[in-house]
Amino acid sequence: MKAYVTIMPKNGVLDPQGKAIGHALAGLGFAGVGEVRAGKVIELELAETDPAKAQAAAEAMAKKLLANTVIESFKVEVR
Amino acid sequence: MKAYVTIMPKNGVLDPQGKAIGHALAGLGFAGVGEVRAGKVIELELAETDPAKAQAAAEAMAKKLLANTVIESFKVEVR
Amino acid sequence: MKAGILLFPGTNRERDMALALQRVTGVKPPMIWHGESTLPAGLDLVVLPGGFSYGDYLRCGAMAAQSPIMRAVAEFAAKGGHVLGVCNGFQILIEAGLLPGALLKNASLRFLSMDCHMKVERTDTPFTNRFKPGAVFRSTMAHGDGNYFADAAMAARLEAEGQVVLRYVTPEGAATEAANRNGSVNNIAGICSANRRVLGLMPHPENQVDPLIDGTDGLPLFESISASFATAG
Amino acid sequence: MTDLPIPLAPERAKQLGAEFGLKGDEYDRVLAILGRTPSLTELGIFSVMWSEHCSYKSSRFWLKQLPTKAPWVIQGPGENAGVIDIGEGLAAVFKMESHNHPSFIEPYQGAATGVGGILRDVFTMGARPIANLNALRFGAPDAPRMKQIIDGVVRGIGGYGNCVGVPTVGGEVNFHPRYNGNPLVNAMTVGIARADSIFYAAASGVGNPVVYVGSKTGRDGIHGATMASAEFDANSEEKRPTVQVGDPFSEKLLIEACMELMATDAIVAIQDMGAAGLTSSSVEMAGKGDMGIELVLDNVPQRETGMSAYEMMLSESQERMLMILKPGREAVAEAIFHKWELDFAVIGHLTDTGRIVIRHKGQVEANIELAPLESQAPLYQRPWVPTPKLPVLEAASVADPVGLKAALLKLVACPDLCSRRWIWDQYDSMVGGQTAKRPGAADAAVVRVEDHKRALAMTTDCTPRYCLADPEEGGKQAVAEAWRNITAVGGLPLAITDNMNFGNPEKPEIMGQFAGAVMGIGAACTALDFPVVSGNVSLYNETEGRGILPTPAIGGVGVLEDVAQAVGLAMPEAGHALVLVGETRGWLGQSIWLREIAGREDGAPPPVDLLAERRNGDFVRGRILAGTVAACHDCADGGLLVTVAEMAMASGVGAKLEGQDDKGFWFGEDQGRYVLAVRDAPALLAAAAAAGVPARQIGVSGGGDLALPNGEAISVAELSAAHEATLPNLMRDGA
Ligand SMILES: Nc1ncnc2c1ncn2[C@@H]1O[C@H](COP(=O)(O)OP(=O)(O)O)[C@@H](O)[C@H]1O
Ligand SMILES: [Mg+2]
Repeated sequence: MKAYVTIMPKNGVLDPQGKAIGHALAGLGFAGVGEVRAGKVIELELAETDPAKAQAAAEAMAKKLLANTVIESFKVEVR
Repeated sequence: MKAYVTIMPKNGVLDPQGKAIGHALAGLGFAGVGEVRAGKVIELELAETDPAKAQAAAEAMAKKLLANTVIESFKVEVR
Repeated sequence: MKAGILLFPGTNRERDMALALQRVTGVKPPMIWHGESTLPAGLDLVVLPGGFSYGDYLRCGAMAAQSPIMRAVAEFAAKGGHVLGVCNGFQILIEAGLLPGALLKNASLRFLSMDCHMKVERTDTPFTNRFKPGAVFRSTMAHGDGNYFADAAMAARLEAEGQVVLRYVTPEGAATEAANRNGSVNNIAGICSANRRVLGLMPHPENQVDPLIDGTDGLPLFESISASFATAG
Repeated sequence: MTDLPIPLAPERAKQLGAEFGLKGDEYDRVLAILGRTPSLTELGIFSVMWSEHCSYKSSRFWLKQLPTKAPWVIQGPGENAGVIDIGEGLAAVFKMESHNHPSFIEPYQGAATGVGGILRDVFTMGARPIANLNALRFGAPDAPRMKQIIDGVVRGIGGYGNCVGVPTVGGEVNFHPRYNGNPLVNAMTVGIARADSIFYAAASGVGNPVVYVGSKTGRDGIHGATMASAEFDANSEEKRPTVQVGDPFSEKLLIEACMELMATDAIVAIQDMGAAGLTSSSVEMAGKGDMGIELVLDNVPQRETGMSAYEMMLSESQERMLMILKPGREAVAEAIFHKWELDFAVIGHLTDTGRIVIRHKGQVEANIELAPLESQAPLYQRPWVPTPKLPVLEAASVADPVGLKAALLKLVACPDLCSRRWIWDQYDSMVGGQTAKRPGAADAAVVRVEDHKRALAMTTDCTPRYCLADPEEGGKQAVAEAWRNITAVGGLPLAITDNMNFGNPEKPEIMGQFAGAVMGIGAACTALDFPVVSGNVSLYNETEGRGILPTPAIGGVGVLEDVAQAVGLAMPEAGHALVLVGETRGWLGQSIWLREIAGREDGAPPPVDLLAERRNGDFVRGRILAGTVAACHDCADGGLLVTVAEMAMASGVGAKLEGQDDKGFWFGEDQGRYVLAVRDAPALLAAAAAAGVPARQIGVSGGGDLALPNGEAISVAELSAAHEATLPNLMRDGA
């Protein structure tokens, strides 16, 4: 099955990339865009077939490697 | 409302980052991890309150700037 | 000859480029701000120098490609104007659709700052006519996203149409995997447009124009440019 | 003075003061200065201004002893960076600063923001940054998390420097288990300004506007007091990380905008917001100018909602500056900052009250007299004990287990001596188009001044194992080595910046290390005419309750009148004589050979004879400037044979060596020595004899091998392979 790990800068942590994108969108004339935040998504193909176990495995991977939990938060979805 | 633009490398496009992550996960002893793909997610705070319009606006932004459709595909979710 | 250098927020090799052009033309070219919507009249050449436009955030060159000035550059190129993009400038040209393909993260996922050698695949372009056919020259690269990508069909077309101008090679001229540090398709370091008037490359020949700094291996590229426009006045 | 803030409850204030790090008597002094209980914001201001970091309370007494003057010093310690005259109306502006703790917590961002901070210290003085260097100390490579830390720090330094477009041209790296839990990241920036247009921090002009520029303020890095502050913010949803994230893109814009504004006459004073952000910048600017200052925090550009005065005053958000403008110049400045897409806000004005007054939401949040805040800042003369001297290790008392060749092969591959290419390959060292000697090419980096012939030579140096064994000799050695490295490229050494990294100063042994290092640095600076013009102190660097190795990192800057005179260290083609300048006693105590080959870390470190140092160096520089030297390399870590091997590996050209078959001669780390490659050895030897400088020929360049005096030979290719493999192998899976 597939696990999707979405990693975002933690609340309150500066997101220079999101800031620059927001700026560029405004420059391109897109109105009504408020805060923009830029994150990552990692799609994992897992051999595991049990959703709960897959979820746990992906969470372990996120904690260990995929996310930098000092400045990023993550969430895992299994499909 | 919020729009989430998820951007992934197209099939057939080299994904050095995904490949390196897969490698590193295996090195860390995570078993049963098949293909790994690394993409981006951009979270947009939109003033628009109509979901269909918000969806259309975010799609326009993705086409114009957020994704490079030569190498990336994207999808938009509005919540 | 009259050249102009584009300046985007985050551009950082504009002074290097100006010095290299000055060396062959005797004058420092003007800087053109990204927010302008027209190019100065009478330009022979527009140069997009290296740097980190918009911090390289999102995708290298993506935001700069949307600048007002890039519409003018597209028109300029469409009318047969000459355009040179180096490093981030190359990335911007690609994002703006003025050159084909894409530049992905280096295969090692690391920034690569080091010497490289390039083979000049054709000398009948306005940028390479002062190189000897088949010449190999040393330059430096400094980029995180220089891994040139084109799918198989497009790569074949570029090769067939002679749009591959520069290729990473060993100092002896072999296009080996080891010489291809960033992982580019077919060791591609630089490509030109179908009319050969738009050139993009990742390395920095503008840093090899002064015998007291890092040698003059890159000088023929600038001499070519100056020679190409010598008759144009 | 009418407006007073709402004080905290006395008990609460005292308790919070302690949490913020104010000692009991320090807190009493706060009460005495205010004549009342402080408000939260006031308590925050006192605690950061009186922190070790801002007040130098443990180190000030000692730092005052350093020599800081010379005819070419334009600005010594006390401003954002030091300034020296380098001729032709130009000035070099430079400083080094530590980001040790943040780099341990979050290596990438910690190192990146370290680079950002030191860049601001330099361009705030009106100088365009032209070079970055970095002095790094890591733990044992196999220590927990260490690869990740190395990887993150190197990426962070590159990520920031590459993006702002300032070449990273040099630095140094050591590995030692004593840095396992406390790596050191010291970043140095060198900039160039016109000597007659340096900008300073001292505010002047009652009524002049106080202007905030750069990025918005968030709750980044609010000092250890974040937890406590959370109690005052009922809405705070999650514990805020205190990590600051760098935005090199904004920094680049800030550099360009400041340079553009500095070309006008709008600025009265300018100061970056570094440690303790708005607090230290406003307090220092007003304090230095004997002015008062009034700020209205409602006008501060804010990234987050609901920020309190306390949070805004203590935020360490990056990429921000504070300026005092001439009256009426706000519009000019605003236009420039808006062109560069940066925030610009008038947030207050100067007063004649000698006080700092902070207003927020119609309320006074702080009202403090500035003079006592500075003059009554704590100053400690902490007890110290001198470091006991170690006995001199007689070379003859140590057996040579392996011989020259095997030892050399092992040494060139050991972490402290292996190639740093893996690191500098990630740093753009060429941007700017003026780098004449990049990493690996020479003992000091050489960067030409744009549109001039003249060039700067720059280096960072320190040998912590010497400093541990004998802080005073170690301090001397660090300065001497910086001086020597500049000399070895042909540069005239002019001044240094220092970054004093030590353990807990409350321990008398650690304070003894600090005192010893300062004395050694001072002696060397005086003897070599190499004054200290800026610096930084980082204390409380501890690994599992044990201090790091004492690490007074020295950043040296020198000048070459013509970049064409610079020489590198690469072995020239066949037929050059190799001449050793300086005296060799075969000093093995604290040498790398002793540690790596004999497995011992002991003995007294090599002493530095400052008179010989100067005599030898002046002689070598003279020969280089006379154009008679093809290559020059100083003898440092690893000794003479490693020096020659490094020259050979840099070009691939070997050498045939002569002399005794003796470990002490070839691996001893005697100081004040250089290897010169010259065409005319007799002329060099004669000149040396005339100058009273010891010199002897030790070989001839040529071939693809190093032919050793004991008959062994080793190919340069084999040496290079070993030398180059270590870091890539170590970091292979560190990505
Ligand atoms: N070890 C030192 N030797 C000499 N001067 C020092 C030393 N440490 C700090 N200084 C000087 O003290 C002043 C304040 O330093 P610091 O607080 O680190 O500056 P900043 O406010 O820019 O961070 C600077 O002028 C600095 O050069
Ligand atoms: Mg400062």
